[in-house]
Amino acid sequence: MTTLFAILFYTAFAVLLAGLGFKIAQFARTPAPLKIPTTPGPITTPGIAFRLGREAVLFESLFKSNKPLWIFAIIFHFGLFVVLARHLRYFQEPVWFWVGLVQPFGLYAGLAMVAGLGLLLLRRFVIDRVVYVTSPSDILMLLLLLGIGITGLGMTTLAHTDIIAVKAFFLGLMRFSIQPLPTDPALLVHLALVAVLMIVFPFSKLLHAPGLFFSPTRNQKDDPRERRHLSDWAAKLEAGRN
Amino acid sequence: MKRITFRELTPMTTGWLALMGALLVVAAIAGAAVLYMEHQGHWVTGMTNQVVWGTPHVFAIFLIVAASGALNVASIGSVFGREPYQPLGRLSGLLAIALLAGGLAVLVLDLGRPDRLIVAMTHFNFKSIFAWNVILYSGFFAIVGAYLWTMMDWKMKGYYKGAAVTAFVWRLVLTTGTGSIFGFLMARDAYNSAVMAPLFIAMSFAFGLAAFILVVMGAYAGSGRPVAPELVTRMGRLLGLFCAANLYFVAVQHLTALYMADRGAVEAFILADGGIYTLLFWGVQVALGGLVPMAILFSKNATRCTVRFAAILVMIGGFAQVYVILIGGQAFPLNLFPGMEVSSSFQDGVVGTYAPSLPEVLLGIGGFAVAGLITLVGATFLRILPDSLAAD
Amino acid sequence: TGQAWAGDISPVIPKAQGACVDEPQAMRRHHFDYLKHQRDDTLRSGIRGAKYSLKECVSCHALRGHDGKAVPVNAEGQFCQSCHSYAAVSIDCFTCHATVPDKAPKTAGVTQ
Amino acid sequence: MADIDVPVLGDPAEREIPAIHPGAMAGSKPYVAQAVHQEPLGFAGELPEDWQAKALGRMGDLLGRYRSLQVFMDICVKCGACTDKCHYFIGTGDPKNMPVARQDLFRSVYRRYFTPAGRALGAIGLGSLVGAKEFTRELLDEWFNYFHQCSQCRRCSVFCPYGIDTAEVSMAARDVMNHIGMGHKYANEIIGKVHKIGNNLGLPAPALLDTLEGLEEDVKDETGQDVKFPIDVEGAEVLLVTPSADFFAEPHVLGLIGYAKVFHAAGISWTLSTKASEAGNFGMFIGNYEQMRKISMRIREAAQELKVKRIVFGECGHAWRVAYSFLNTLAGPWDFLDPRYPVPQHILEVTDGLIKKGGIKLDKSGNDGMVLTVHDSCNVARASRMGDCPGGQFTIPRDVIKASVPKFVDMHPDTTHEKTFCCGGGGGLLTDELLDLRVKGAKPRMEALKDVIDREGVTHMAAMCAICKAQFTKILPIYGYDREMVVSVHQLVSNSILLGNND
Amino acid sequence: MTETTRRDLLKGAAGAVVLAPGLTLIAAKAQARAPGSAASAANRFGLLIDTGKCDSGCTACVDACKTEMGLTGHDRPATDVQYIRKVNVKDPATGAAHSVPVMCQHCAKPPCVDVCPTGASMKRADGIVLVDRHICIGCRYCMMACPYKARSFAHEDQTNQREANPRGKGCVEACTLCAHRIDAGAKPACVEACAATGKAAILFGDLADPNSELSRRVAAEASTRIRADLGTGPAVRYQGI
Ligand code: HEC
Ligand code: HEC
Ligand code: HEC
Ligand code: HEM
Ligand code: HEM
Ligand code: SF4
Ligand code: SF4
Ligand code: SF4
Ligand code: SF4
Ligand code: SF4
Ligand code: SF4
Repeated sequence: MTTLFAILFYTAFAVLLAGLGFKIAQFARTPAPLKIPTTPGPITTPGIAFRLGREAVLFESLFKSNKPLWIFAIIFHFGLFVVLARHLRYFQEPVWFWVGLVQPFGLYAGLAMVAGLGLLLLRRFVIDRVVYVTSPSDILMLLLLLGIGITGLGMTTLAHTDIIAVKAFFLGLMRFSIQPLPTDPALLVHLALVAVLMIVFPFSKLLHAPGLFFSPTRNQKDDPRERRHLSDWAAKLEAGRN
Repeated sequence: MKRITFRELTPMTTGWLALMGALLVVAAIAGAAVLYMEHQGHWVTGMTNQVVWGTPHVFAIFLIVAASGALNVASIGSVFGREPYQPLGRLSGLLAIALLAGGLAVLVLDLGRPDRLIVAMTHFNFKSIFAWNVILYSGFFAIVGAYLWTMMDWKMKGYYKGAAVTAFVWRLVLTTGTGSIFGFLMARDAYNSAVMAPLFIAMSFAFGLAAFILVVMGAYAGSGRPVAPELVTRMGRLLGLFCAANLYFVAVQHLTALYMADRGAVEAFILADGGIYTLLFWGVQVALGGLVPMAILFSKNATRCTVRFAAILVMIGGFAQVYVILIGGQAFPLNLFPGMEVSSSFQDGVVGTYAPSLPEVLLGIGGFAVAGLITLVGATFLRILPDSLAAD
Repeated sequence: TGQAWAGDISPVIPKAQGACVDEPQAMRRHHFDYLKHQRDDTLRSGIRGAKYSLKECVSCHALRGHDGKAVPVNAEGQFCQSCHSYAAVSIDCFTCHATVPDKAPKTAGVTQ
Repeated sequence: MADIDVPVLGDPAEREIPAIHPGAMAGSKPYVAQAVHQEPLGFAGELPEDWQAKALGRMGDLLGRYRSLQVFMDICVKCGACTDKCHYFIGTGDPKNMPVARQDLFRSVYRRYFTPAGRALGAIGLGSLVGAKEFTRELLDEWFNYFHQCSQCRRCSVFCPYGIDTAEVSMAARDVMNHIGMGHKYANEIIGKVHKIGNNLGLPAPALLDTLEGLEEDVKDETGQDVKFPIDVEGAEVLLVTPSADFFAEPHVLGLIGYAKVFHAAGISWTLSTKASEAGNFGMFIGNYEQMRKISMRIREAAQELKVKRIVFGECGHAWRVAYSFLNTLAGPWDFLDPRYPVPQHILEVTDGLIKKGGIKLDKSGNDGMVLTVHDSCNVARASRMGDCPGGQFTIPRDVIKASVPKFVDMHPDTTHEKTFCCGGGGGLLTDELLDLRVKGAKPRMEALKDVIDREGVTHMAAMCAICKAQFTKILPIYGYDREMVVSVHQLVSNSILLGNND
Repeated sequence: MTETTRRDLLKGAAGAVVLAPGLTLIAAKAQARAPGSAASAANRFGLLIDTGKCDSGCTACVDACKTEMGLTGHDRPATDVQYIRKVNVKDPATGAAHSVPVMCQHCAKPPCVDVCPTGASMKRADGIVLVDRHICIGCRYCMMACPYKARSFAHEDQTNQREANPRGKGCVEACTLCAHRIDAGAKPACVEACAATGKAAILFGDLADPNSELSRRVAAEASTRIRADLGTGPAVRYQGI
């Protein structure tokens, strides 16, 4: 079991890193030939950082468009964020101070995350417009995260696992020294699903996390009259112009 | 047929940034004060084993009581169908939530073990009026939240009336509950009385409306939106009425107590020889916070300016009132051996000394900042304020 | 897990002598639940002397220093703390509870 | 117009989201361009045998050229936040008019042919699992229909948590279709006219001169002032580029008179140009950078030839987007113009500045009896700016209107500023065969208008876009209102401006 | 704990109750409960304090309590913890003076328990009123409610706690009637200390056991309870005031 999971996680990590690296490089390299920020928008660089920050943290546009969805999304993502922050403890020694501080919120964050996912899933079955645009992969994605969340919560509340050994396993992986992994079923399912998540991440809509920061309607300054914006391929068209 | 258009406040204007910045700074200072107090322990505050609730509780109770009163305007508009008040219902609901949150924040941050807040929300002793209050407060958030939703989402219109009535009843119960925190304390001569509940309701009406008037005037002046002067003076007259009710129950409170022989000592303490408490009672609570504003508000030529001034006086008087009830009541010694002279190493038989310490006061002010932040953020991101309150 | 722990990968947990009140594997996973359960039993019902007493944990797991005095169990590198700092678990038990037994530690060896 | 169901207008504050009616607009499509309109623009004349390969090739090109397209294809989470934001969906209930569903026509092809998961699963027939679809002829037809039911108004992008802009996808799709001979007749015909004659309406220079002379006479008769309408005047300070509708159609032309009066009153020398006698740039509607650039270059040439110091654009929404956001990119740099002025300027920026500095004087009584509201044109509102600060595109027109009329009222806040609803005729859809769509798409705007008419006694709605004005003059009567309700902003200025003794 | 042992122990406890009447002679010495058995409602522990025997200069009980419970002061009388204090009572009419040790009265109807929001203040089956400091949030409402001012708040970090009395900053605490000693069959520390001075002013015993010395004396001699008018039913009785 230990070896199997070691191989699984090395593979998953490789896929995640390569896939995500490729996608981000692709997003970054693809030129944006025209200025298309949604206006009114910021006209300075700090303004852009602030806009993206609001979108990433507060989901500002979503707030404008759909309050219930915003609440569900916030519940889920904030829960997810805290859960992930809390998980950092498995991968570092010594553990950062602030990671220690969020530990007590794991259970509540986990519950929030699962509740948020449940509500988001429900939406996919009851709102006719959302049903229409949903494809099976959208539902599978939510189920996958739900599976991870529920097994995780199971470990936090009912079937505790040996945290020390889990951490040793992961620290070991990071130092190429394989340590035994406890064989509690909840843990094994949790980890297997996490590996699946890591593998599908670069090929799925989860790309929205990095993608937001590359979205030209949000990350461009509204200054086309002040600064000439010219992409490489467009510049080539100018050869021989007066 | 005129439609009331509700519009968000415009963020990032100079005034908005200044207000936001100021509120954040005050809240941050309060946060620092809390860290200091929690790290050192409560001995750095003015609170002792005799006066166990201090300035933070004065602020908290003031805010909580005002919260329930701030809902008045919405209730008058929807439960009692007074149209001029209807456009202000949303602000009234938001302010109620904000004040309550500010008050609770202060209360929670003064706990000996604020890290165990979750315990407070998962362990209930149903005999405790305090535990009931936890439920009443959470319920207040939920119900006023729902009420706001019915005001703001047309699809929820059908539930508007129901939510309004529920909120109205709930907040009466809530203030009763807050008053009963004191009313049920048979150990303390200053409290143990049924009149505490109606007294707190009258207080809530007055403080809440005063706070509401100030916020409305501030918001409209700040955002350059028009307000009809008649609306202000009308609210002012209502405030005068609530002040009178408050004074009436204060009179009942003390007169009934004077009638009971065993309360003589504590009454003498508050009314005659309690030093600072007596001064606060007569000078600030009764005169400055009751009689003067009433004179102003019922005068024929009340203006926007005088109403604002009166509302500020009501707030100050109310603060003194809570201070006298809370701290004065605790400072007066417990009576273990009636009729005897007592002394001990544990301050038996002496008037408890209490002097507010700076961190406590900062924490309390932080409660106002939290309430202000919630109101500002709410009115910035939600359609809370009518575009215009001008008469047409 | 009869495994040689590699220092920087796993925590070094000071050993007590004899046997724990329960299977070490079970203790690793569940000691906090046991303690919590017992805590309520002792405090609220007055049940004394049951298996998972915090007093008992301390009395076995507190090591002795070179001076012969017991070392607090929550000190850096000591029994409770060795795991808890590794797993980033902070417990407030020892803001109240004594960290050394009133009497000399029952079984534990000397710290390095 | 018997065959159009005119939507029933509700209350804009209490708008129901329609239930979905699949296929409701499946039949709505514009005419396909003929080879005569396609080939001069360098597009395929008709659909070739291997259209699919060609289309996929072009898609690949565009994905590599436009970050917007690549990112938008990957990151939509199908949250549905945009679904109820499109006026065409609100007006028709056709689920394919929900922005995300419209994108999905494109995205399903992207997934099938450009993503590993779609390629792998698609190959074994399980593409639908990840929303991948074969690019069939039927799907191509859907593309043609539904990408011509998007006015590229960007309302959806305001509400999408990632700013996904369906307009970008529509543009890309139209470009792909042009490359395989499935062009849109109306748009491509017009682009052809711009290249040949200089403006969208195909007004030749003599006709233009004639019209302008007529206008000078009219204004003289009306005001007694010698207000000039100069054209091709070398050395003028300002080159005014304005949509060609301003030369004759009402209420557009009343706006043009307004511009002339403003320049006259402020003493600014200006000129039109026969070469650049069109502000509009339909290159944007078909998503073709090269066309857009070619059309823009005329303005550069005209400015250089006429040796002007400033370029000012007349009232037009998409024209202003191309001018404000793209002109510097497409035809810049503008270092030969006066650096004290932004390039280009909007006529409203000029007028607003003059009003505020006292350079012109207005007398509101010129518009007595009028109660105005304003329609924020979508390309002005969400794709460009006026003035120095974000949001100037909302305050400047309102300031000018308020300075010109006795009473102004805004429509419901959900339908103004960046949340404004398209008039229903933008994005190259202003063609008669799409009238049904245009009427239905105008529903949200008409609701908001009806609301202020009923409650506030609004008599007129100002618009600052040639397409909006044209659309409204057509649509208003269908909804039972007077076509003259829609006015140019500068028409109001024209009515109120004091000419002559201006000192 | 496995099921069998628990059941066995309960049986043992039940047995002890049944046996109790037969143990009259040594009843004054409380029995150590069998390990694993719960405090029983068959007991009602209390004190009888004879103020006549108590001396105003003596603080042996107070000191013993401090040692037993690990209470360290900081020379800040207003905020330092006191489980037991000496109150000097003087009748202004007669000039008669007493020195009275006052601690938690382990009320039968404790107001502190009624008001506590979390249930941290609680009454054990045998009548001992305790603060479960694991769930005390430090709100101090119980201190507001206690008519005897019996409770203290830990105003600062604590060190050198005794094993038997874990205590820390931010919680409210009070006399536990030395529950840990009672459970082990011993008398409260203050009672022992007073006996050691030779004054033996404090008598500990089981009020529920009619044959205990405490019960017999309470039945035979006049005793009062502080503020009996409040109806809290203290388990601490006083003689001589
Ligand atoms: C009688 C002595 C004794 C008592 C009492 C005792 N332990 Fe232990 N404990 C031990 C010994 C010895 C070991 C090591 C067993 C081993 O590693 O095989 C141990 C191991 C453990 C472990 C596992 C550590 C590891 O290295 O894997 C934990 C956790 C633990 N004890 C917690 C507790 C707790 C909590 C209590 C109190 C409820 C407690 N112990 C009471 C003696 C005791
Ligand atoms: C073998 C490692 C290990 C040792 C030794 C150990 N613990 Fe723990 N303890 C843990 C882990 C791991 C957790 C947290 C599990 C989690 O995060 O859900 C924990 C959690 C706890 C908790 C619950 C904390 C909370 O906030 O939920 C308490 C209480 C606790 N331990 C007490 C003790 C005490 C007391 C000792 C020493 C006598 C001790 N532990 C020794 C590993 C250990
Ligand atoms: C604020 C003080 C405080 C804190 C913090 C505290 N306790 Fe206690 N604990 C007590 C008191 C008081 C007792 C009662 C002691 C008695 O009656 O013997 C007690 C008793 C116990 C008992 C039963 C007595 C024993 O030694 O077995 C257990 C088990 C226990 N606590 C566990 C814990 C654990 C685990 C934690 C941390 C998560 C904790 N406590 C934190 C105050 C505290
Ligand atoms: C910068 C980080 C991120 C931002 C700003 C962000 C934002 C959003 C927003 C606004 C939505 C749409 C609302 C909704 O449908 O819930 C969304 C949906 C979603 N997000 Fe994120 N997200 C981020 C990171 C992540 C990560 C790391 C994951 C998963 C590991 C994730 C998983 C999801 C999922 C599954 C959905 C779809 C919910 C549904 O199907 O309804 N997000 N995200
Ligand atoms: C390799 C990576 C991961 C490891 C080793 C891991 C391991 C664990 C363990 C051991 C627990 C139990 C915690 C406890 O008992 O205190 C847990 C809980 C949980 N995990 Fe994971 N997990 C991983 C990744 C993830 C990911 C990616 C997610 C979310 C998408 C997730 C979601 C959760 C949740 C919601 C809980 C319950 C709440 C909590 O305890 O924080 N885990 N995980
Ligand atoms: S709002 Fe954006 S992310 Fe959500 S479905 Fe629409 S396009 Fe996709
Ligand atoms: S750009 Fe406008 S028309 Fe096109 S889909 Fe978005 S909202 Fe609809
Ligand atoms: S004396 Fe006070 S603390 Fe003790 S039980 Fe009675 S009310 Fe509670
Ligand atoms: S301080 Fe503790 S024991 Fe007292 S009432 Fe509050 S929670 Fe209960
Ligand atoms: S019974 Fe114990 S805790 Fe109570 S006063 Fe006496 S010694 Fe102190
Ligand atoms: S030890 Fe005995 S005599 Fe001394 S003070 Fe205490 S009760 Fe009185």
